[in-house]
Amino acid sequence: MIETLKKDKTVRWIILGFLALAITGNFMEAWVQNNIMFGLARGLAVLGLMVLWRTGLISFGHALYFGIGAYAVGLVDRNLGISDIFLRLIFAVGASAFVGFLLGFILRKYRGIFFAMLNLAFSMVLYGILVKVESLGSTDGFSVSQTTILGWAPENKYALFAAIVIACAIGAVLVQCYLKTALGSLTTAIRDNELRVEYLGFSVARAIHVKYVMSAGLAGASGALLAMALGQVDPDSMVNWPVSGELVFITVMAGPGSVIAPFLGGVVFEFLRTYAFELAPEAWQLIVGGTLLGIIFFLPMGLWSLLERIWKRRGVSS
Amino acid sequence: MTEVPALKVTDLCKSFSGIMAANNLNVEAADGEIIGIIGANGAGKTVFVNMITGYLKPTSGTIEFQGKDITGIEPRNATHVGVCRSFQVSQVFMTMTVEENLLTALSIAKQDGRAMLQSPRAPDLLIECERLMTLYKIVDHRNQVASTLSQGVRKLLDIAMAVVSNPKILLLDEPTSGVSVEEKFGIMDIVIQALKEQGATVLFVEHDMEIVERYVDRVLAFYQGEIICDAPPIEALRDPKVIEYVIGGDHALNTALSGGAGHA
Amino acid sequence: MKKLFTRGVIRVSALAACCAVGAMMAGTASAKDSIKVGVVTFLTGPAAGPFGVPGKNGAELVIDAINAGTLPAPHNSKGFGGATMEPVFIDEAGGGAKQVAEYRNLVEKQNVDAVIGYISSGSCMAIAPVADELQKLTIMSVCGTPRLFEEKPRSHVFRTQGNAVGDSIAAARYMVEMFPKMKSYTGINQNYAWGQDSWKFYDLAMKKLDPASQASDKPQFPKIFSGQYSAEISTMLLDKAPVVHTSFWDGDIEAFMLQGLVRGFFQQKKLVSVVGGSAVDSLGKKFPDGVVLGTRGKYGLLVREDMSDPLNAWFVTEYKKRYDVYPLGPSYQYAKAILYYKLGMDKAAKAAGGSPNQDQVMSALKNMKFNSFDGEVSMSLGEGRQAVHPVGYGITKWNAKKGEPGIEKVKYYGAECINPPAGTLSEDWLNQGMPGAKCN
Amino acid sequence: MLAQVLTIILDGLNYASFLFIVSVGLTIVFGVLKILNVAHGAFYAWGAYAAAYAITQASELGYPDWIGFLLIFAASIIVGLVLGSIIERLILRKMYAQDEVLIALATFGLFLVLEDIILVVFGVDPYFAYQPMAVLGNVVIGGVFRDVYSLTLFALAVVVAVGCWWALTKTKWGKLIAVVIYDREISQAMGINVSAVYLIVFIVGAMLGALGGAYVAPTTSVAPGFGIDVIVLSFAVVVIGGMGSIPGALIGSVMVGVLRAIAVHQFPELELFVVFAVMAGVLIIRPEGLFAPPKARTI
Repeated sequence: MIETLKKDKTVRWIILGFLALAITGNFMEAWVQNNIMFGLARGLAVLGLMVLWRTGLISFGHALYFGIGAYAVGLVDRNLGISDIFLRLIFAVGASAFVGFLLGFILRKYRGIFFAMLNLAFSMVLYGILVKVESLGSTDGFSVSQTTILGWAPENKYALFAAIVIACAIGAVLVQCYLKTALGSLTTAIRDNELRVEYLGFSVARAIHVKYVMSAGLAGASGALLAMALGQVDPDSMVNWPVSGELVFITVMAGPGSVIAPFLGGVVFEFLRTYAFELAPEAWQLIVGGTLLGIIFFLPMGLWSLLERIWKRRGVSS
Repeated sequence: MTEVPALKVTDLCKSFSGIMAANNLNVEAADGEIIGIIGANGAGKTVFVNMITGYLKPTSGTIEFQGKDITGIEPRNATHVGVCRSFQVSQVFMTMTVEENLLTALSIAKQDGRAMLQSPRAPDLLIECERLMTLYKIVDHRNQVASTLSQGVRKLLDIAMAVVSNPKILLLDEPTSGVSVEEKFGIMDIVIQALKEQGATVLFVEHDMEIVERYVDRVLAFYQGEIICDAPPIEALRDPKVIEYVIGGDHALNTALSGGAGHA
Repeated sequence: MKKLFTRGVIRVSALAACCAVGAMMAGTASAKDSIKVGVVTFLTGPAAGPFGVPGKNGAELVIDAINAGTLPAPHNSKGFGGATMEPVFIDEAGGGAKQVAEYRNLVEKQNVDAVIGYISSGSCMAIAPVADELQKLTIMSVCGTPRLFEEKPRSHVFRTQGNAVGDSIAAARYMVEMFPKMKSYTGINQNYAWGQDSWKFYDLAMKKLDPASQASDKPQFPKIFSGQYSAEISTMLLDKAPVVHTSFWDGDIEAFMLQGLVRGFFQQKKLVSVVGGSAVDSLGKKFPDGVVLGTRGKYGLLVREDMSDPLNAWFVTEYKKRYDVYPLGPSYQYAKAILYYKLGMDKAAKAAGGSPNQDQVMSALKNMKFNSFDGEVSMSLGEGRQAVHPVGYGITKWNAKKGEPGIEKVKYYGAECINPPAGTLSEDWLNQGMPGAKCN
Repeated sequence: MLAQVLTIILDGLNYASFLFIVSVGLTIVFGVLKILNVAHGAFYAWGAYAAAYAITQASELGYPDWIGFLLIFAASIIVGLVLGSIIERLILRKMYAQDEVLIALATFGLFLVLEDIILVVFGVDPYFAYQPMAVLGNVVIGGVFRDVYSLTLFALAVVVAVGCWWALTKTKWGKLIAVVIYDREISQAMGINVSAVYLIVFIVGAMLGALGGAYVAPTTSVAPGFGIDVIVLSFAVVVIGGMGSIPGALIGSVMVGVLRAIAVHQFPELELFVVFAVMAGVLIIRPEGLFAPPKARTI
């Protein structure tokens, strides 16, 4: 496995790219650093959604796991005073993956729009609870204290930035490894033909369950990192349905082409929103929604396919 | 033939909201036997295949495989015990190449956790894939995406994928449907040749009486959910009930017989 | 065709990248004689019309006047410590996490000198820790939750609006004085910090002021911006309590009033609206008479006719002239926050003898007492960061002569009558029975 | 006690009527076009704005208050016709071959765009078009004042339900639609103008969405963000009833409406939770919803 990994071009690109990002991050303007940090954090959730999408499934409710991750960080901070990034991530990923594991028993039977909608229903149940329960902060949510790394409280955001870059790189490499295994190659196989997979002797439900738990864990990590980067959790920006919509939006915008695409997509989305907000504070949704439509129409395989086309053209002409 | 039969079906019934799609089916098949299943559309052939491979649960009756009861088994468990099938409409991974299709199938067929965590391009799998592609004569198409294959080649791929786990019993649902007349015999030659090498018991659903006559040891004729004839092909194809309900009239009979004779 | 399109996309992306770089560079430049301030208010969503836009208008009016030096004396010096303010307006709609992201962009991308604004208590609670972390002077203008300064000490946050405790105690005092026979009360409040705190402190104050009074066991807490209150209205109509307390604001108060009106709600129930001022103008003649109404200070309907204070007179006149409507509570609140910033800048500039740094401005702002458009404001709570000021209530009565909404029996409660002394938590003070409250 | 039960039922039915009118359009569009239309929320908001604008203008011009009822219907028809035909012809028609979930995402993009165009067209100030509600006054039922307007909402829901039932089962168009629902390709082969059926169904769906908004407009303040909560609510109703089923939408609305009313009266803190818990519960037990329409065999 390690041998094949060494040869894997994508893994090399991930390591190089994220390393470069981690280094240059220190010299970035704070807001650029912030946007990249938010974008990468969101990219982790998108990565999980991309694995599901390759399997032929789209979830309209992954804000559920995103929110569980974020609230897990908030709650262990508020109730147990845990500020360490590793502990926070363990709690967040553990909680979201566990819920994903439980709900997976139900969801693995569903496909298409039913899968999308049942996820939405579950995420809205959590939203309904969070909004109404005062001890969980209701509509306001609550703030999250600064993150420490193994007892060290960094003075500026760069440490967290670097940590997020590393976490995302690890996530990307792991998912890439997974996709390269036989189990991972079942993603396309299941999307293409479930019946055949069953008759080859593999339980489609179980394969989907594995992917679902994985996507839940990734979304949990994503929400946790974003909560730490923002220092705030609340139901409307973490759990409500437009958050799920946004995640799917980024997934489609990025395209299923590569495990790097979700991070690219996340960062592009963050900048798109920032500029839309600045350009037209009264009509920023118009720009975001218009972009989404444009992508679905003209780039159905996402931004990544555009990059691939450019690279290919270069390869041919030179 | 004193040992237990490879497949033993006893009093198998299946009804869909009162309509009997399978009525008291009793079949035995020995190791290495090749059996043709014939019948008009809606006679219950595919229902029979679907029940044996676990796609449909029978209403009553039992299915035994090498003496083990496999009634109502999940499709994937049917595969595990060694009962595999192909499909009337080829069920392959349309966006993958021929090679990827077979590699995916092979890595699943290995049935152990370690294999699933390996790359599907592991050396042993590549060798096995090469062998299958050669055996089924699809090696020239190895890098072609399945959706662009001709019907015949796709059928071959479909069958090749069905045999990756070396099944003891293979059920082929209309292996030549949708295939051009010129290709038919070529395909069946390849398939039967390959399967004989494996020593598998084969049951295949077929409309073309020429093919039935040429390749099978025994014929099961279906009509309205019942088996109306179970005999060697020469006998079965002359059975008046089979002629009336399956082959349909003198014309068909004559064509079938003369065609069959011509090839024989 | 496809090729052409791809090429087009590439060019556009390249252009966008150039713009991005350009914008980054532009963001960093800022001259000394002008300051850039982020002004955050609702520009979209249901709160934009009744709160966000009046707030923005109030801010714009006062910023322009200060830049030109046309405010009435004693605030008629030009500029903010001599500098001209260039406001950057930002939308407050969306959740707290989104606000935090936008706040970071304001501070780190736009490099503003200060941030003024925020209407929702949810936004304020989310922004405060980030403001302290980024060490950017931030003046909250409208939000009301007392938790802002009672949960944690803040280093860079100020608030020029009195908190929900004062509003609620004043409401309770008014009810006990004016309607002593109405002993039981229920409430309908939004289920977030503002609504929860408003109800909690109203309830506490009523219990202390009139031990015989009793709260309903089914106060309603619908989600903010839900807009449909038919079932809630039924529940309260079935409730025996004659008094209904509400801290609804934004579009919700108007929706609630409209739905209550046709169901005879206001003939059967005495409504105490802590901040219903915005609905009075938008609903006009439809707004029922007899509602106990507050505006969270000497704002809006309460002081519209009162031209005795020159600052208020100027504000009402100029606002009406420019926007053709009367200023509402949020207009005053934003104007006040802007004025406060100006006074701090002026004082700090004078002390420093030039452009002051942020620390100098903050120490000038702390514990300041000043006269705003709504009268005297004293930054006496929260270690000199939280304002107290009088709060008044009245009873609505349509002014048929002028064809305008009117209000009667207005009573003001002084800052020290409705706020705990510095250093005491509001809840403790109320539980102790409000010792040392100075009412006249 | 009795009064309270009666009140809960009336509150529930009132909310159910509102939900039904909004969600029936969504379910029809899903049944025929197989599109989960997120932009339905935008039709709702557009209907509300158009009606509120027309009513306030008419009131300022001195027309009698009852004219508002005409304007409500006129506004919904115009909004449905204009937005429905533009969106179906220019955008959705090019997408039918795509994955249904991707189309749903495209309608999410449309929703965002349409929401903000509202701001550009109508501004951020809220509209109050209370005239139609005020003119009908109130009546005492179960010891509680109820507004007559809400009761007419109930009547409207019944009219819409009966109308849909009649149109789908008794008219030529209804039969055509049934055929198209059953199998898109076969009906095309039979010479049915499927494209026209799609357009008309989408326009009708849009009109019903707009009608929901327009009829609700007089009861509330029509402000930006009007359509956002309605989307998931109507999703819940449609999913509970079975996507594409009109009786399903009816039952779903009544279930959600009554349960919510019970929650508001008895357990206010469960109000939001209850809707989606029911949705999740129904999906787990019967994923196709309580009344799933028949499906053509695909194998």
